[in-house]
Amino acid sequence: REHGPVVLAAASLQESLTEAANAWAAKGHAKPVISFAASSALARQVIAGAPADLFVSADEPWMDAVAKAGMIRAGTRAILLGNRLVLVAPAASRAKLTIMRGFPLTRALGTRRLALADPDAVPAGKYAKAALTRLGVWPGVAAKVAPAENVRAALALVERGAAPFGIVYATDAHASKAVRVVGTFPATSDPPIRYPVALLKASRHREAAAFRAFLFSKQGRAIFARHGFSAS
Amino acid sequence: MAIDIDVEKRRGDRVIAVRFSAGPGLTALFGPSGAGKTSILAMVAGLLRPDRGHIRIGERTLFGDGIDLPPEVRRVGYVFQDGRLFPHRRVRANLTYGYDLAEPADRWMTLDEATLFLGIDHLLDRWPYTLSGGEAQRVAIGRALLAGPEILLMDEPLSSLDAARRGDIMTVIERIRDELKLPILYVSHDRAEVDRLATRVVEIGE
Amino acid sequence: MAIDIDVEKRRGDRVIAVRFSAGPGLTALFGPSGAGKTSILAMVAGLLRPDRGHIRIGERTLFGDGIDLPPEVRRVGYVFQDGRLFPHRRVRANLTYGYDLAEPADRWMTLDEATLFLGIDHLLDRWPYTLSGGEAQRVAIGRALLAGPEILLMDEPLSSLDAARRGDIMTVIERIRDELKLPILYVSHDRAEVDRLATRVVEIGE
Amino acid sequence: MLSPEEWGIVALSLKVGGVAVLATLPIAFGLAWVLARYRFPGRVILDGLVHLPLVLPPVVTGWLLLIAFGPLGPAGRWLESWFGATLMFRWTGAALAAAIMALPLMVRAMRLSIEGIDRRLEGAARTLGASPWHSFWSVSLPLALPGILAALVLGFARSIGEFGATITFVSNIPGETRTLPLAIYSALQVPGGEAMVTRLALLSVLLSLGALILSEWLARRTHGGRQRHGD
Amino acid sequence: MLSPEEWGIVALSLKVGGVAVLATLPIAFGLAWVLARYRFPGRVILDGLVHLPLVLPPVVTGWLLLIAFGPLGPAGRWLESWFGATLMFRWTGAALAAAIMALPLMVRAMRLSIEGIDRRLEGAARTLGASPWHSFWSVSLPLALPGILAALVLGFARSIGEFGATITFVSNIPGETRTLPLAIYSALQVPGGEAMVTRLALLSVLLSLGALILSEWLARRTHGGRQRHGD
Ligand SMILES: Nc1ncnc2c1ncn2[C@@H]1O[C@H](COP(=O)(O)OP(=O)(O)OP(=O)(O)O)[C@@H](O)[C@H]1O
Ligand SMILES: Nc1ncnc2c1ncn2[C@@H]1O[C@H](COP(=O)(O)OP(=O)(O)OP(=O)(O)O)[C@@H](O)[C@H]1O
Ligand SMILES: [Mg+2]
Ligand SMILES: [Mg+2]
Repeated sequence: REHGPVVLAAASLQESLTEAANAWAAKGHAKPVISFAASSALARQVIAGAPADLFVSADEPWMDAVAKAGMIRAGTRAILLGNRLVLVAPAASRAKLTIMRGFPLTRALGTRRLALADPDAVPAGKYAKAALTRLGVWPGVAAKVAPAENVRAALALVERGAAPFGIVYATDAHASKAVRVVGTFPATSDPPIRYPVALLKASRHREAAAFRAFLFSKQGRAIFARHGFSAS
Repeated sequence: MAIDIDVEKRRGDRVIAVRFSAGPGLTALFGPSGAGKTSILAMVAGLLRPDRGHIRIGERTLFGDGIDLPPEVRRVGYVFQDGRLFPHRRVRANLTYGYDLAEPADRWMTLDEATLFLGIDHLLDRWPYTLSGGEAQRVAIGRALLAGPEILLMDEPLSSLDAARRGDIMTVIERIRDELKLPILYVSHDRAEVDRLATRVVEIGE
Repeated sequence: MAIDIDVEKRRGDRVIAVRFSAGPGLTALFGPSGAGKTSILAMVAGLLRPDRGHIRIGERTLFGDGIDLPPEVRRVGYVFQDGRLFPHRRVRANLTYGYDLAEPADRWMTLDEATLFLGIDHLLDRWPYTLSGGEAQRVAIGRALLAGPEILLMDEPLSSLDAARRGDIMTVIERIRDELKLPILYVSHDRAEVDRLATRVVEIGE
Repeated sequence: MLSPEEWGIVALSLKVGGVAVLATLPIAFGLAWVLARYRFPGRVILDGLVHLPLVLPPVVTGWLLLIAFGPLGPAGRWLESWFGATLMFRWTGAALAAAIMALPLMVRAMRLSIEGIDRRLEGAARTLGASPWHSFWSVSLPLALPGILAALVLGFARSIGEFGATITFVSNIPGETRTLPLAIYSALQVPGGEAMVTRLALLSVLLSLGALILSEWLARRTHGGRQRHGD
Repeated sequence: MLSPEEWGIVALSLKVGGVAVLATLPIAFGLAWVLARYRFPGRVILDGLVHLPLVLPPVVTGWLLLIAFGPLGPAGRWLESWFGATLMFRWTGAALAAAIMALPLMVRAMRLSIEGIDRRLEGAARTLGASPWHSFWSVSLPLALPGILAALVLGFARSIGEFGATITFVSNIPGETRTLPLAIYSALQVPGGEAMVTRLALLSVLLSLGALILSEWLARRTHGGRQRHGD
């Protein structure tokens, strides 16, 4: 039994990409084998010479690292998706905040903490830090963050009431019943939140390029849109 | 002090049953290997629970009539057949273990006296595993005596000792028997020992 | 077969030094507790390395002149002072341990013979920890004999046995000594035993 | 050689690991004792519970801790209302996570040693006048020392390496919960962070090597009497 | 009760854990033996190396494995050219990661038991005609059995829970490297996946409870002779 191309994908794509793969398989193709993990772990595997076909990273720096290691097939790198950041609070919270320059997040936190993915390391955290910096809020908040292992862990901290606020992807907030979206960060963030994709040098699967193309197709984009991702 | 023992105990597929009373002095338990001598001492010491019966020493009931005193209040000085020195304590600490726990008034021998007649003063700083068979046996005797017991249980205490040493220790046992008037239960297969020490002999049958 | 021993060994702060030759028969090692009797047996068995000297049995050099045979080829049957039964094997498996390892031609006793004169046939399925002192001692004797050794080392082998059992086993030791002509090194403090069994007595001094 | 920040991380790791192991020691010993000495209904369940943190992925353990000790959790509310204490985002929470992860290793090591104790020695102590309690302290406990030392080493090493439960439960707060493994994780997430990872990993190794040497030294200091000899 | 996919995950976890523990057993025993019995220069270093996977965050261990056993790593290339074998993205790689993470626990447990062996019994075996080798098999090894059983349980439980090193080294490939903890991780990534997480975590617990019961049964079957009695 033949299997489909091997896809290494950022964990935050788990539901959407699985659905896309199923749709692709429904068209009579062999079902792609997808491994979801942190972009950093996947990128390191690619750099170590892993026999994979496609890499979808949650941010550009790791795709850059893979490219620099010469592991990407020329001309196949492209932006697959975009995402938005949102400020969330526990579902029971009554907090009201409008996200804008200098908005009083620090005061709203009081002595408590802001949950986000590790701002020095994890893509979602880095984006959050950049967004807050641009809004001039970061200096006040910096000492009050609770850096989590990944977005999901940050979300869990809010869900469990351990943190009164958190910053996560819109896609995550979208799917959780235990949190409430307080506000959405402007789409024009810098750096933009983008998921790059590329075919890998090690790719041997004949349908790898076709699956990549399917992700960019109308059907593919519709699936991602349904999960709250924005087209890039 | 009188000893009054009437116990029954199942071990494996056989039952050990004995019954005897004895006045003060040294009672030798005599019987073939496997007859149950060690089991009886263990029951008197409180390390083995009789299935039924009673054990009385003088006025005190150690076992029976709903009583089952824990070993530490029975005040028995037990010299085990297999030594059982504490491997993690040096000879000195083995000897003083029971001594330190006893009420000062209950002690009737000092460390110096014990090491002297047992000939173990040069061994005080040694670990038990470095002792020869006879040396370990003497330390075990000393440890039991130093705890200031009211009754002595001795399970072949002199088996690996040379005649001279044996004589010395027997003299001490005689003194304990006659001057301190401690009852002694004594297991030995050595005719000479039993003839010299025993006030009476109890046969433990197969 | 003749025994020729001349060894020296430091143990702690004292030195054990002996030197004796003996013809065939039973050589009793006699000496006070701590004199070094067990150490000598251990050196003959190959469990303790002499600091210098030699050990010869008949034509074979076990130690010395650059030779130091490992214990398993020395063919000694060692009855330890402290039993040392294998706790993880039942009595039967303890007895057959050396028997199964010996060349069939080297064996000179069967399991049935051994259990019969030692009176341990009812113990074959027991675990060692359930044995009484004397029972364990008899199993240890049986284990050593069944390995078909060329020399016996016996460290107070009869110390916890009653007179009857002792007599039986001494009869067998005499047969081994006289019929099989095995040299025997024998440690005992019992005058009667030594008088009856010993071809000669070697004094191990303090 | 080390930056002040790195010193801080090392000190925090030592504090978290040390407190975790020392606080767990008596509890783990108690569990080991009960599992080694008593047969009772539910014994396998207790044994299974002790092994749980080993079997579950650490993140799940951290998640369970969050559910129990978070501000909405029962244990968390109880701590808050009775002691005004919270473990959330505190080094004490990191120590709790490390302690729970180290528990199964510590219990097993001590249990092995307790099962190896010759109980006849406890009987001997009793005939010499020792209460069960005194016999425990003067005989059983010292005889179980090899297992206790092994438990200390294993537990400390495990604490020094604990990552998943900690970051999930108390997140990665510099100076409060960012122990060595969390700092390593952060460095590992950044392209090109390998040099930093190596540096911090070496620090971890040195810490635990120190603990190892200390334990060997302690074992040697006390081993005299326990030595088994070949005659 | 379980979906075919869940069965697949359980079977894979059992395979990975079982192979990891059984393959590691002799190596771990050898290390335990050497550490318990011999004093040599570099002994502490060896001991430290054995503890390494415990001390380092699992992710770092996984990363080191990736560097060494990846297709471009020295060990990986050697395996490839000599055996045509690769561990990348394979269950064998997951087993390697689990084995390495279980190693320190297994070595310690067995070492404790080996240190507890009464060596005079080995001497007795030799005088009865046993070569060192035979004495090892017939005396030392059976006497170390409690430690070996403990090592099996600890190692298996650790393997069943291993996450960080595995996902870092061999990724999260369904049917090949997605063991229970990785499946749990995947479920945790999905908001509202808690029910699935609970389900999978329960499966983990059941597996290790099974191993626990099996080991207790084995211990009871063989413990007769080792029992220490209170007289
Ligand atoms: N756990 C047990 N299972 C079966 N039998 C046992 C157990 N413990 C002891 N026995 C048996 O009980 C009997 C009495 O043992 P005990 O140690 O009291 O004998 P003893 O008279 O002291 O013998 P010895 O003079 O040989 O030391 C022995 O036959 C022994 O085998
Ligand atoms: N490791 C050691 N350190 C110090 N002294 C030791 C050590 N091992 C043995 N000895 C001493 O060596 C001497 C000889 O011991 P050995 O066991 O050979 O005596 P033995 O003649 O068999 O005595 P016994 O008749 O009491 O069994 C003893 O005094 C003993 O204390
Ligand atoms: Mg007896
Ligand atoms: Mg001796």
